[in-house]
Amino acid sequence: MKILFFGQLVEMIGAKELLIEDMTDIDTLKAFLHQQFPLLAQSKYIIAVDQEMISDNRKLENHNIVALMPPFSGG
Amino acid sequence: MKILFFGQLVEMIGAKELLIEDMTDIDTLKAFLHQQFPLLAQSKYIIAVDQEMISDNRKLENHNIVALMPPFSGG
Amino acid sequence: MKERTPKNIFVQGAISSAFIADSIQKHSTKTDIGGHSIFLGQVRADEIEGKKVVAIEYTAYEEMALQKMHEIRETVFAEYPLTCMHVYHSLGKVAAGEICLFVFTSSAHRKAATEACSVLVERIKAELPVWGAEILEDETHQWKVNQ
Amino acid sequence: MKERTPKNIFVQGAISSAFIADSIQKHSTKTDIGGHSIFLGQVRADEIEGKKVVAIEYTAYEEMALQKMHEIRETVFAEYPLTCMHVYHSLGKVAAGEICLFVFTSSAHRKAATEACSVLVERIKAELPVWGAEILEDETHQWKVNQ
Repeated sequence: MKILFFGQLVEMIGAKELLIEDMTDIDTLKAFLHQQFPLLAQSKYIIAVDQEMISDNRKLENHNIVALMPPFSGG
Repeated sequence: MKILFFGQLVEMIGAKELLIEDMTDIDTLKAFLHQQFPLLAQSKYIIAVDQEMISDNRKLENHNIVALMPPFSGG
Repeated sequence: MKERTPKNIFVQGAISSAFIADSIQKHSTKTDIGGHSIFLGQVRADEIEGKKVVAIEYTAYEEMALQKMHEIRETVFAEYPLTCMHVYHSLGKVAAGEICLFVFTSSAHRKAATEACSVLVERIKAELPVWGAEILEDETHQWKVNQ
Repeated sequence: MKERTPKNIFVQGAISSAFIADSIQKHSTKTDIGGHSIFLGQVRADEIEGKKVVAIEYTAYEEMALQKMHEIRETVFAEYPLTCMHVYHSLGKVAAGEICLFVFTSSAHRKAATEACSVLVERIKAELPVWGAEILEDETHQWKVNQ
């Protein structure tokens, strides 16, 4: 599945986008990313799956697009 | 003293300005004007003396400028 | 409170969008501003007893209005942390669809500009000795009533 | 509720005063409008640890932001009797003193336009996935934080 990063997370990860397959749910994905990018674990971000903001764990499939977004600062 | 009229009062009086001497106070002036212009007696207006809005009676002198103003409708 | 001399707020006829743009543009050098709030009054083509309003003709007790506006300006400046405040009101004829009032406030953070702008518009309409005659399509007119 | 398709709100770089003037001018044909409320966000040259902000560079999750803006637009249209609503937000670099946000509401009577404009600005800042990096004079940057 496609993982999108925004704002300061792009600098932290070093990419705007990663392709990671077979993550069964959000918690698994987060654990994986936090292990790969320890700074991410200390960062504030919210998650959207297919553009819908979610707060709890949720099953994922490979066609989902997951976005990790730091606090908004538009305007 | 100078009496100024504004808005619809100009049409009612037929003048923007009248010179009337020796009116001792506001009540005397109003009585005089209401007699001369009976429609004025039925109109809503407020009075300013030398640009200061007043609500009670008040002594007048010939150097005062008295303004009769219908409800404001700017903007 | 800083002393400010009464500024003229009156312009003959409608306020053009070019004038508004120019006024906005002038603030680009004031880099402590974070937000601008603008209110524009536009003449509505209301229908009155089957006849359309084609314009409003404004008159004012100018001297008193400028003095009153000066007082309002001082009070609002004292109450809100504003960088800038500009007010323009038309006199004479303004056609339906044209702008007759332009209130423009600026501040470092948006809240002050937004609140001050609303307060100014309310006070201008309630407290300035200005009168609008609505000119109808048959060339008769009727006096505008606020609210 | 009337269906409206998501409009693009994003413009590359600063929003010019000419663009704003043009947008105002276009409303002169809508003679049922009595009041316009406009909010403009301007980039502040804040000082951060002794270094001046020279610009903000904006990025967004564009697709999601447009969808979210569409929802906000529908909600605000349903709640306030507006004639028009326009929102523009910059992407890319906007220098200090330049305009990065333009929110424009119009209604027959001023209250709806004024209130809707404030609500829109608050919701845009809180709910749109947009990020601003403050570019400092030494070419380093720091990420903007709202409120």
